[in-house]
Amino acid sequence: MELAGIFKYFYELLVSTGLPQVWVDIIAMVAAAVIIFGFLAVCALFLVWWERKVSAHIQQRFGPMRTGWHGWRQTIADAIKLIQKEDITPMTADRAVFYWAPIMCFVAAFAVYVVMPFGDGLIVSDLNVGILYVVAITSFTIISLLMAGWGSNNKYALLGGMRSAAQVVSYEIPMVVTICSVVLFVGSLSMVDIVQSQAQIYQWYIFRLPFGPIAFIIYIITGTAETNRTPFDLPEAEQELVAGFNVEYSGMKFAMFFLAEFVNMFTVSAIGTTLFLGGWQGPFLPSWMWFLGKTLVLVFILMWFRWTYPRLRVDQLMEFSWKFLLPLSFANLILAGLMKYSGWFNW
Amino acid sequence: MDREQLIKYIQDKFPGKVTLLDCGRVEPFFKVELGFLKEFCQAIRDDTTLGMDYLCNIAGVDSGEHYEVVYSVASVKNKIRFDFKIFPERENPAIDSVIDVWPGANWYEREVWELYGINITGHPSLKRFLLPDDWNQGHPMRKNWDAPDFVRMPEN
Amino acid sequence: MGIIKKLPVFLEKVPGGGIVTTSLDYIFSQSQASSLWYLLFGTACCAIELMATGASRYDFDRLGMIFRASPRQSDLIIAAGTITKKMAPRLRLLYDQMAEPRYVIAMGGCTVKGGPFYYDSYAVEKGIDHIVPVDVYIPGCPPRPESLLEGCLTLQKKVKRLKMQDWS
Amino acid sequence: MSEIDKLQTEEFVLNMGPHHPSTHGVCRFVLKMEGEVIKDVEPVVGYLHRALEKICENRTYAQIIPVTDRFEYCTSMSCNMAFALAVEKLAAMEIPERAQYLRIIMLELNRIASHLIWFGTTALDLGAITPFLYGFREREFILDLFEMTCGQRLTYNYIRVGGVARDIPTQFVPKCREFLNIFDACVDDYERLLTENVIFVVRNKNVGVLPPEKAIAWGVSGPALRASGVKHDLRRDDPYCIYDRFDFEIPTCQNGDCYDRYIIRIKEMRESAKIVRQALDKLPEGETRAKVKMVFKPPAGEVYSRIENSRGEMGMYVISDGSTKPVRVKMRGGSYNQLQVIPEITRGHKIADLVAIMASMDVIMPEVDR
Repeated sequence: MELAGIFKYFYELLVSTGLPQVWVDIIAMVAAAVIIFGFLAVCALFLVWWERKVSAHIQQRFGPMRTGWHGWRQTIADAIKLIQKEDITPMTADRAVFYWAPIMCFVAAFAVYVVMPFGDGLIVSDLNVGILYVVAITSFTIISLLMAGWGSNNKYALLGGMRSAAQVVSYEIPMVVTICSVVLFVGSLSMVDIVQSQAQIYQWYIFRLPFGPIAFIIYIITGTAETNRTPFDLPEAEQELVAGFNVEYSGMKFAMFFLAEFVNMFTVSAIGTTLFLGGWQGPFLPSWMWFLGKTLVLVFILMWFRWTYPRLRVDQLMEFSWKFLLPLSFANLILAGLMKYSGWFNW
Repeated sequence: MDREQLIKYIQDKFPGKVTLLDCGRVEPFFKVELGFLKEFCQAIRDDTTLGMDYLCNIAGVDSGEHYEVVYSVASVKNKIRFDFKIFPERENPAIDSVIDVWPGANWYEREVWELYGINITGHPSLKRFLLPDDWNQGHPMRKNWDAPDFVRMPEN
Repeated sequence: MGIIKKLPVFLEKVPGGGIVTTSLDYIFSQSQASSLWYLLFGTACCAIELMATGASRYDFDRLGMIFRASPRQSDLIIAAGTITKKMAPRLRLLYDQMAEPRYVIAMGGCTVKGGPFYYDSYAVEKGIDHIVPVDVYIPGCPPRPESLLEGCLTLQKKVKRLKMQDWS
Repeated sequence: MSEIDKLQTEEFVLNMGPHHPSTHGVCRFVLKMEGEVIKDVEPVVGYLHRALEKICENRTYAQIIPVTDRFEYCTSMSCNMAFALAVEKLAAMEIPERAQYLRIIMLELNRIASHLIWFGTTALDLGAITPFLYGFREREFILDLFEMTCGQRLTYNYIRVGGVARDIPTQFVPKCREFLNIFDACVDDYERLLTENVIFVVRNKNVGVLPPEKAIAWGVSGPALRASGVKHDLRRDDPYCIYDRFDFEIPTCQNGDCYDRYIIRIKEMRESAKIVRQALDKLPEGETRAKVKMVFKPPAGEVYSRIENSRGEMGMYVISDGSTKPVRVKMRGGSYNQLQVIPEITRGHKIADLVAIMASMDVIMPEVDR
């Protein structure tokens, strides 16, 4: 069962009604936005629940048990509760900045999915600058964190915001350089092209690049740093900065940050799947299942990190990025270029 | 060095200034003259036979009639321990600070100052310590202290 | 907050609106009750029992209760441990910073009535109900994790009875 | 004058606490910072000042034992012990053999329980949440043992003047052995989680270095002092109870940084288990409490007695005037001096290091505030 066929059928049904093309496009776009939003909302809720269960079982507990079977309704209850909570804006806060920060975070987290290849033909828009767009949009999250830190007019929040800015400046670079090494091999920025160039398992870039596994590990590390998760969760380090940038947020605004964090985690895993693990490519099962399966495995690895490792200190984080990851990723890029040029590994 | 030797050593070293008190079965207690405190502490710390480099405790005492401040000192190196007391005056009690000798005395002295009202001359920061910042009910560890909302345990 | 509070008043006038109101009440109060995030607020002995209750054997997470470090995001203060006169204004401040709806559990004898420090202590606040409104009292010094869980279940019962009109 | 010169810089004062996740209770730090770097720290204490000493002045000796429980609730047994020991010294009491051994078993089990709390909170403060739950998992075993002995999980009121409150139940010894058998493997587990974890090591090595001379001068004791390389343990140097009959090591380290303090405590847990095992082997039969009169009046006198608690030297200074109530009880806890020395060793570090140092010192606030 390929979902792409179903969507195509509905699209053709829409065209056959004889509406002008502009209206067809608009309706299709809105429908796509709604579907993606719905999918991601459900996905984020599921991931929150899953994270709680994973953490619980790592720690020899059960996690949520009393709201539904093994607590499946737990995050829904949390979401409904957060909607009901009073929405506090501190008196000294910079109101506009404080108000827009979570919205921006939320929007940026969702906007990436325009170019996400969920399956064979399941992509909203196959931009020819796909991966560049992804890199650009994911950095938006940081601006929102900075806004939240500044707008709250709270010292802890400010420290958290500043930390996140510093963190992203240092981690974006090795990430982009690593992505470049993949792009170099593909010869295209389009997400669909990237996926299609790794049709067989030996063509996956984790195996095909000269130091594929290392590139993949660099990507995962930088991805963890991008999503502000342990061991890089400095912006919201609970034990140092209470709750970091979102210390003053309550109710719905906090829920936005909270959900955006999990959407971002999914994003990072999905991009990792696309770049290194062959995206939706795979035998027997429908393509979207392969994509989801691979992504969830990566998500699980991110969760595993979180519940195992302590947190790095802020200067050590920088040191690790600039002194270790950056040279390594550049070396990887240079080697990839040499390989591509010389024609080796060109299977 | 056992108890008898220690008593003899200290009494020989500081004749007239230090007297033995009969108040402990195990460790010897001495009484030190009020003005002699800082000098005494310096001496017992720098003395090689004693080497009292470790301050265990400073406790203020209000026995009802007089104030006392008890210093418990020990030597990590020589494994000796003893206590000594000084008796500040009842009116305007004041003692010298021993922070220069043992920096760890800082908070103990602040506590004595706050709870007993014994002034510590030479202490760098005599600020509110354990009690609330807006406390204005005097020095609660004194025996005759009382306050409106202070409920005593009923005798049964 | 405002709209939701007016909603039942409006719905009452619509025929059949009562059903909507009561089901909304049910959903809202159930979700509130099963997701009581507690503030990480422990001062003394009871805090250790609070930690133990959060740990593997008793596992607060089963009830959907997780801790938040920021008062803005928590629904519940479990006042675990002695509140001294110096600490009392801070407790009030934390309570004020919390978003409605908010609840307080007084855990342990000290927070209920001063506990073992009722007599002869010049520094202990004799019961936190002088400072913040308390929903559930849990006696004990310190209460066992089971009694804390019982207290939380009692609070859940109380929350589940809540209707939209009662929201402040 | 360019734009940049006109900018003014302000001192960034951060108020950390009294309600803050990593201050272990209710300590407040006023930090003067330059960006993330701490220029000065001022601990503000007293948020848990419960006037225990004033309360003790109006209680009989038997009534004081439960009050001491609250002095340091992570190791209530030690507090009971310190006070009972002081009064026994005052009254020159003979303690039955079985009581002595039971005391040792309880003290050492309590030390393990306390170190497990420390282990959990340290990992938590550094951002690792799972070790916290592992530590508490084993702690529950010990609490079960205590509970079957005295009926409480945290405030035991078990060690009394003249012995212990009651004999242990029959299941205690087999249960305790069962626990000791699994415990070494558990400690291995903890070590696998943290000891060689790269992040944990870089967070702790060379952070908060406390040289031995400074440690002694500031009155630091216990594991923090031994981490600086001073082999000072009151169980050896000033033996109380019957610690001189047991064979155990006193671990020391050289650097005195946070990592060494971690290593020391992990080793101490193993040593404590060793002591408990020996005590269980030698446990004699007999009375568990010396004859103490209902209206207990120790002779007039003063005594300062100290024991080695899991956080350092715990001292009780008791003045008796021969009546049923003491004139003065002064409690001294190890955390008092360890919190005092934190500003000294924190200057120039980052805010995250303050959290690590605070955790490694294992400061617990009731010991400071009382």
